Amino acid sequence: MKKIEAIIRHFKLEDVKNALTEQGVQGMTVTEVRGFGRQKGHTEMYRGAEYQVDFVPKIKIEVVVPEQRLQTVLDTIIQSARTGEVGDGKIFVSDLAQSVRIRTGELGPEAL
Amino acid sequence: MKKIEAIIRHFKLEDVKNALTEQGVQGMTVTEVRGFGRQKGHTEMYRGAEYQVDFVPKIKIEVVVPEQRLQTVLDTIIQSARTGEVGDGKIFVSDLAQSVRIRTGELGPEAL
Amino acid sequence: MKKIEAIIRHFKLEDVKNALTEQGVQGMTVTEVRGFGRQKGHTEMYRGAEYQVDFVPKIKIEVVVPEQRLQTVLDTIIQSARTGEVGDGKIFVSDLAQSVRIRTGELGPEAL
Amino acid sequence: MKPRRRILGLGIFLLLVVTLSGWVLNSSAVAADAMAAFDDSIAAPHEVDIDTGDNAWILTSSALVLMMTGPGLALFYCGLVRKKNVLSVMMQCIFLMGVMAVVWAVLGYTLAFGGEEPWIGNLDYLLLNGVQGQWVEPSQLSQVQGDVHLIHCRGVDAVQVVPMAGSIPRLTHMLFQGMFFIITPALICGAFAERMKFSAMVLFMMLWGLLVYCPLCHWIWGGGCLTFGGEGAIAGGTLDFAGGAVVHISSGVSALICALLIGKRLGFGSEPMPPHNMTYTAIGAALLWVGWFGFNGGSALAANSLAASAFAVTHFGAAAGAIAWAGWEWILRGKPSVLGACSGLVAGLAGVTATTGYVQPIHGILIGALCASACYYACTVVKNKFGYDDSLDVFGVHGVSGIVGMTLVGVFATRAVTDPAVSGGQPLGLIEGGSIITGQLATVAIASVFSIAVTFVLLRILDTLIGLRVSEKEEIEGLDFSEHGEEGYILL
Amino acid sequence: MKPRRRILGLGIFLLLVVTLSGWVLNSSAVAADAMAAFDDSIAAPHEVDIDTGDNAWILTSSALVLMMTGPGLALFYCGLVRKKNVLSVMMQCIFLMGVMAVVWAVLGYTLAFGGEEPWIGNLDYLLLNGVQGQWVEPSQLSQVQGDVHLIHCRGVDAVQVVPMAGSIPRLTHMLFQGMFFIITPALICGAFAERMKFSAMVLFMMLWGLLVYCPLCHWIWGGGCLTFGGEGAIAGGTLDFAGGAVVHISSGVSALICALLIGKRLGFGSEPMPPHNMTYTAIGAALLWVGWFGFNGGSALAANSLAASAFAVTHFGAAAGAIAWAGWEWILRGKPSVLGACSGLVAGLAGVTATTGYVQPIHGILIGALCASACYYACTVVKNKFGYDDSLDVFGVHGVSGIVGMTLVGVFATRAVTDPAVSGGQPLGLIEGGSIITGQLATVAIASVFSIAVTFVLLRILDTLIGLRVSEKEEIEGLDFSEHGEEGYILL
Amino acid sequence: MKPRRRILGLGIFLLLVVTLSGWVLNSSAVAADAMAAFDDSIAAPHEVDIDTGDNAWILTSSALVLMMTGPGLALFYCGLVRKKNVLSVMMQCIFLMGVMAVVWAVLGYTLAFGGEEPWIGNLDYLLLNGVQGQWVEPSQLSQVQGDVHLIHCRGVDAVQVVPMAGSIPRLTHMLFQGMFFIITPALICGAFAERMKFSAMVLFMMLWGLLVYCPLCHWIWGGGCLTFGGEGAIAGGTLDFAGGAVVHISSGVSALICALLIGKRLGFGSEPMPPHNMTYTAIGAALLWVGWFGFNGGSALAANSLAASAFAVTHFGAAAGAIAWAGWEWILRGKPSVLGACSGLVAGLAGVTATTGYVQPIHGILIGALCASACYYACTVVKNKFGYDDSLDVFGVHGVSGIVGMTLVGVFATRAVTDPAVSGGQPLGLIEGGSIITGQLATVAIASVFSIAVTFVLLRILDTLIGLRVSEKEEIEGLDFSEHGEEGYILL
Ligand SMILES: Nc1ncnc2c1ncn2[C@@H]1O[C@H](COP(=O)(O)OP(=O)(O)O)[C@@H](O)[C@H]1O
Ligand SMILES: Nc1ncnc2c1ncn2[C@@H]1O[C@H](COP(=O)(O)OP(=O)(O)O)[C@@H](O)[C@H]1O
Ligand SMILES: Nc1ncnc2c1ncn2[C@@H]1O[C@H](COP(=O)(O)OP(=O)(O)O)[C@@H](O)[C@H]1O
Repeated sequence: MKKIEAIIRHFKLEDVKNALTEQGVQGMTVTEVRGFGRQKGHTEMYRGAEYQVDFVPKIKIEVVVPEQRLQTVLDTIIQSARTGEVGDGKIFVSDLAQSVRIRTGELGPEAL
Repeated sequence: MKKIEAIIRHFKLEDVKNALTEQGVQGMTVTEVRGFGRQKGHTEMYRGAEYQVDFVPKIKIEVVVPEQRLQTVLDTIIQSARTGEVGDGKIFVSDLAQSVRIRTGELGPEAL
Repeated sequence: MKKIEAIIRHFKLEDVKNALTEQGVQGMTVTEVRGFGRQKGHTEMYRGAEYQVDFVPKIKIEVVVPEQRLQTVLDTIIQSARTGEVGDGKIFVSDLAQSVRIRTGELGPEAL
Repeated sequence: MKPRRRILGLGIFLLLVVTLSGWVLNSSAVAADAMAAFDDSIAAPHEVDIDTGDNAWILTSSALVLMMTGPGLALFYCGLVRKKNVLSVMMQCIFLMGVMAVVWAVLGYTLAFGGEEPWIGNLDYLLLNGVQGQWVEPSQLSQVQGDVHLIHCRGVDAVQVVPMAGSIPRLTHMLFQGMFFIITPALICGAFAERMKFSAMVLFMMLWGLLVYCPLCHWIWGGGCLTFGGEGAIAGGTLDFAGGAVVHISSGVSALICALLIGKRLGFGSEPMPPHNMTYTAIGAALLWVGWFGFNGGSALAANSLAASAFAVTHFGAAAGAIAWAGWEWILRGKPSVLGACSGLVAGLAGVTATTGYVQPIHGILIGALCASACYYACTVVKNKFGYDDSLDVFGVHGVSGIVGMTLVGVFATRAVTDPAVSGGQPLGLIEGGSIITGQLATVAIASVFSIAVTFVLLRILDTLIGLRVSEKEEIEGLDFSEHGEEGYILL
Repeated sequence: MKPRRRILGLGIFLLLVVTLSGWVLNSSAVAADAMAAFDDSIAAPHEVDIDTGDNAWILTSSALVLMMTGPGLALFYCGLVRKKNVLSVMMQCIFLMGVMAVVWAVLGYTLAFGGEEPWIGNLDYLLLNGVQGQWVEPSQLSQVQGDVHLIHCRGVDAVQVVPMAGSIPRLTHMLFQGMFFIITPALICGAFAERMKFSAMVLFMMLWGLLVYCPLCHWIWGGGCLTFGGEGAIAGGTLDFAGGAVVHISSGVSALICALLIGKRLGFGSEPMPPHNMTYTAIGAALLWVGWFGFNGGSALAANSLAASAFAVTHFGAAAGAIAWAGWEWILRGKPSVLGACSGLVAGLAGVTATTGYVQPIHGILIGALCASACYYACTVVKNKFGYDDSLDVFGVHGVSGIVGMTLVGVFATRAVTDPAVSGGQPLGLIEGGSIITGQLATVAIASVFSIAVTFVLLRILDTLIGLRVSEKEEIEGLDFSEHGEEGYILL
Repeated sequence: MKPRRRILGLGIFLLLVVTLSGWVLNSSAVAADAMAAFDDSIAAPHEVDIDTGDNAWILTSSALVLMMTGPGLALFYCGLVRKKNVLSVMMQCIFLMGVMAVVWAVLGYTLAFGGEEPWIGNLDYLLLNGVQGQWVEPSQLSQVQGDVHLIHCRGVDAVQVVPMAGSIPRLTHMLFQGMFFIITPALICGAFAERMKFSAMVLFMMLWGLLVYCPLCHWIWGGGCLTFGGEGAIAGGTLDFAGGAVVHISSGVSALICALLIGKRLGFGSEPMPPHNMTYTAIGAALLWVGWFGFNGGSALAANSLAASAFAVTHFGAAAGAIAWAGWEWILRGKPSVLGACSGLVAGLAGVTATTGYVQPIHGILIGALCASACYYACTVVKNKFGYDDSLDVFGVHGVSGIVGMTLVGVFATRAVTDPAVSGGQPLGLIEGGSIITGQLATVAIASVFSIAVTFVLLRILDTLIGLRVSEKEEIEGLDFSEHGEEGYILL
């Protein structure tokens, strides 16, 4: 199994979720994060104080998939999350040693 | 070392934390996440607008443990987080290359 | 590539970010988390009800770096996040199988 | 379950609509009847003028007292619960503003203030007849009862008749008192927060208002059996300026019964349940302080020196309460807390309520501090000892300070402040050598026992009929979603 | 784009500053001129006394009505949008409080209340001349027009002249009416929330106020062509006590045009756009209820029995509205929601507004329930059918209940309540055999058509000149940052 | 450290309790003494009537002014700090509401308004003697001093004596002025937000109130050495209608001293410290606007034309301030911000405060715009240049606009508005050829120097005794937990 972590734009969440669901992905976990990267933040001004917001709100999606579906899922995310402008985000893939479904105790791909 | 990520129900956090502490786990990190899965969300209605909430609030617990304690910890989490109904969550296990305690610079299992 | 996850103190975020930027790190992702560990929480009292807050607000920084920069980045984080008191946090390092830049589709270290 | 509930809701709602429409549409007819039934022996209506200053102040006070419930109490309470129940608490306050207002207009006001029978009001003011304005032909004018203000119309014989209560229109009196009919039940909501069924809450409050509040209000303020100095009044009657017994004891002890009968929240005692938004609680407390000026100051029913004095007692009572509670925390725990200051000011306010029109403003400081100290003890020591889950300390704050405040009237009341028409120039409190304290203690006992008894019976009946509590699953999920299908904050 | 906008802002701002300074500094001179121009035939000023009670009440009401816009409406609206636009909504309300106040002082009041021409006010009160106090030499005293109150100064011949409106200073009248000039445009903001350009909004509202609100206000309240019983009044004129047509129909139908012309929000219909903070919406609704007592009760322009009656109708209308809307949800969907209760109470309040000084308080229950039911239907069924994005249901709530309320005046209005100087002792509503309903319906039609037409033209012009909508990128980013450079909450 | 602090708190608290109880319980005795000490030469009390309209308005205004501190200022300020300090700011406001109210009743009022000595009030009103009602035997009636209202009691010779201040009870006067005694110190809290020790804050404010506010108030309003036209008044005395000097200069310049002596927040200048909740700040600003109507309008101490005029100046000053500040941002930075509009309206309000009873409402627009512009400059340019950490710009807003406003009284004041009993019919401001501006400028200087000096000494003393600042660790942790043991929001 592989764990895919995708950092995407906030307003793309619905699109990515729908695209993944269409691809048969049945579960995912989403976290609010803040990103720092090439996409610069912006400057806010409160009375006399200028203040640089370096971190941009982003969404992190975590999906665990069986090895064989990795590429499809990656492609789906890339397509549905892309706008073409700086700040579209990254996808990180790592190996997973094990997965368990708490309810049933099922292990491995069965647990997804 | 292994990194355990468990997605559990919100109101089970206290139970899981206590169970793990009893097993001698000394540290963990908790994140608010939203989950999408077999447990369906619900429908909210604001005036005329119906709106499907697909994401359910969940808690992600991250615990890093030495290899030998993996199974105990897994079992503890499964037991204390289970209700038996859809949506109890998953546990994902992955390998960890290194760990450091910032305060002391200790490495490996010592750092936990 | 390696993925570095550092759990640090809230008010150290600016310092760590600046230190990493100086080291040429171009991107990172930050999450609000709550930590449980040797650093004990505190007791709050609301009218008659005493209540133990076990979880301390922490910041999780995720940085993906090419293998060769791992040590520099680790050192930088350790230095800039350390106060020497219990609760400074941990750093966890794991292997990354792949990374993608959504905007361009670039893969591997190029994507960072 | 769902359909059952739906049907129930439907039933109640239809009942309400039908009854109301019927009544309302008939009201003109009823009015005529009522008038025809008047005693002929009364020759001409007794004309009085409206004092615009008094009317301005009581209307303003009415607005302030409504503001106490919403947003005041709604904020104070909703900040103290967990995030998943924040809306359910707000909904209780806001929906009660609606329901109790209508019940008051239809039936409540007349039960509380219709006639001066000892036990309960008559139906003279049913559906606001004899309260709202009337267009009266000259021939019928002699049948108009009570104080009225007449507005003539150039070139027309008939006249607009405005029923009066002292120097203000009776409508103003009805409105001001009606705001009390809203906040009193709303106070109780704190006892069963985070677990009571909304439908049961609504029914309970309607009945509680009619069966507990209205009688008490009638006995003490409406010329009933506890009227101070009234003929045949029990123990000589009582002085309760703005509701130490009528509002705070009644709601406080009823709240305790609710907490006991409905039971503890799941996880109470084992899980932490800290206030989810102390800023709301603090805002709410400040608004309560401001609104209470209308509550107590308006209870003079005029913008006279009594209103000013009551206003001042209120202010100093709140101030001393905040200092006292936070002060005890500072001494005993090392840190004064915001919740402490807020609880203290509310306790001070609730405590002085009974006393405001009878005691010296400077004594307000002492009374406020005493009440808040008693409440501090009740909420920290007593409550923990007995282990009941009066979730937002309605009994610990309102019940206790209502009782202490009513008692202290017997100590501090003075003819230097009290309306001479009430005091008759006689000494009142212990300090000036009076002995009204027996009446005060009797009233504390009567109000407590009566409220406890009726509340107990009501809850038992409702529990059998529809159940008082949401299911365990709904409680865990939170009432915001399970009872109202909404979420409080979507801040991500 | 940026520089263009900056220049535009600069232009508008300078224009404002220059014009104002010029005008203001000239105002003394103008005052003298104006006075010199008075007709000599008027011998001496007509002296009247100030009724302090009336003045106290109308000043209090003015404060309450301002509180309706900020924080009342600001909270009610901002809770309903998405988090990224929360400040933009607040800013619209707060900035309008500033801009409309100034426009009212300079030009609005005189257009609405200067003289009694049929179509629009004259410039007698330009820059508050003849509204604020004057220091008048004895020789010029004979030239002072209208009702005044004179304050003499010991040992000095000249006198301070206070222009009056009934028993209150004209300044008080100007202030009270000026608060309506703020909230009416602010209501419209709900229609185009989350997408309109701030600069376009400001310009639109200034023009809308002068070109839609002022004429309507003049026709109905300022002695114009819809004055009830006025000579040559269209269809006999209309009874609109506190703004069913002037405030709610005008803003409601204009809002619909805004929603149609500005277009839907990006993602409307496909993306969920749930209220981000229902607690704010509930607090706002409660504050609106409280403030509305000033809105309607103050419209009696005195602290008399009419004020009390209007206050009561308001209270019961809101109550019944909350019950009705939440009740329909309970029946049809199984759960009463907080948003339902809040929407209902606002619909009830908006609905009874027109009727408050003319109908019996007990009928307020019926009227409130009817209006809220109509609005419920409009917001759930009608809106979904047509698919326009009136984002916060300004038309569905204010437009619809304005229309229903104005119509129901024709049914329920009664001389038992109405100021006899207005009713002349004649029957008014259908129920008591009157026939004013024609005038009511005519006014509904006129106010609607007029508001639609002017709004349409204004928006078209502004769209061409500066564009109405922010860019797509800015809309996605949220208006808080893109228009104001700020963030609503930093809670991490 | 902890035990030391605990002991300290305990000490203070006990001191307070003991002193108060002693005083309060003695107060009746004192009252008798005080009366016995009266000069026999005064034959009979001077009876005046209560004007209910005036009383209604000033009571309402008192409520509004309290609302300015809580929740108004509490929200305005707490939104501007970081989340971890939100409660500490609220606590300062709410606890000051308690402490300052008690200090005012005990000692403050008499120091400010007792007698007309040039430098400080006498102790005639100590513990509210001669302010609250009295029950007086006929034989002692001749010894009652000052204006009073007598309430007789049927069949009893003794009489209830109500001390009066003009047409309102003296209690009402005391209450209204007492609300100023709360908000003025509360304003200062903005200067040292996020770092001052709570205990030091409480002690400082109590002393500041007695040693800075009371003298200033006495000099300008209490018949002291700056009374306008008073015999031997410095520079002819000053016109300060509602507190340009007494409230805004005093708090503003003291705030600057606090900021300088207490030092910058950790990380000031290097770390971003953006407002954590702009919605609170906006709500607070709107509530301040509404409450300020009571502040300024109530300062007429009657519901007369002067109240209306002051109300109007307030409204237009706020409006113009909001437009001006946001306008400058729009021009200079391309975007008008919510914080800009809110800061501007507060600056406008603070600026017009001194002028409200003396200038034409239409000039309020100009004055508000000028003050807000000056404050904009002070907060953006001046502050950055000098680099002090006046965290919430108390000096930049209140200090600056207090000074500008007091000066502009000398320009715009006119006998067309000013109470003729004050103006004596003479020209006042430069515009109408008067020359009161010298007195205005003298007062600005005196109030500034006096406040700076006393504040400086007080802080130095307190710093030595108990320390002004929390520890570094506590500051990083946030004052909510370290000082009060609580958390603002638990939204997860
Ligand atoms: N090295 C990294 N490690 C972890 N997260 C990263 C890294 N680089 C970028 N990110 C995340 O990806 C987001 C997008 O990256 P950015 O450089 O702004 O744009 P792009 O991916 O289009 O080049 C960042 O906001 C951050 O959350
Ligand atoms: N493939 C997946 N990858 C990541 N997280 C998942 C995945 N599937 C489920 N989850 C997480 O687990 C939670 C529970 O899963 P769900 O399917 O609802 O119930 P169950 O685990 O009982 O079958 C989800 O809310 C989601 O957060
Ligand atoms: N075994 C663990 N797995 C995951 N996170 C941990 C673990 N132990 C500690 N942490 C995280 O590290 C933080 C700091 O750890 P703590 O034991 O308090 O201090 P220190 O690192 O100085 O010994 C904790 O708050 C928690 O978030």
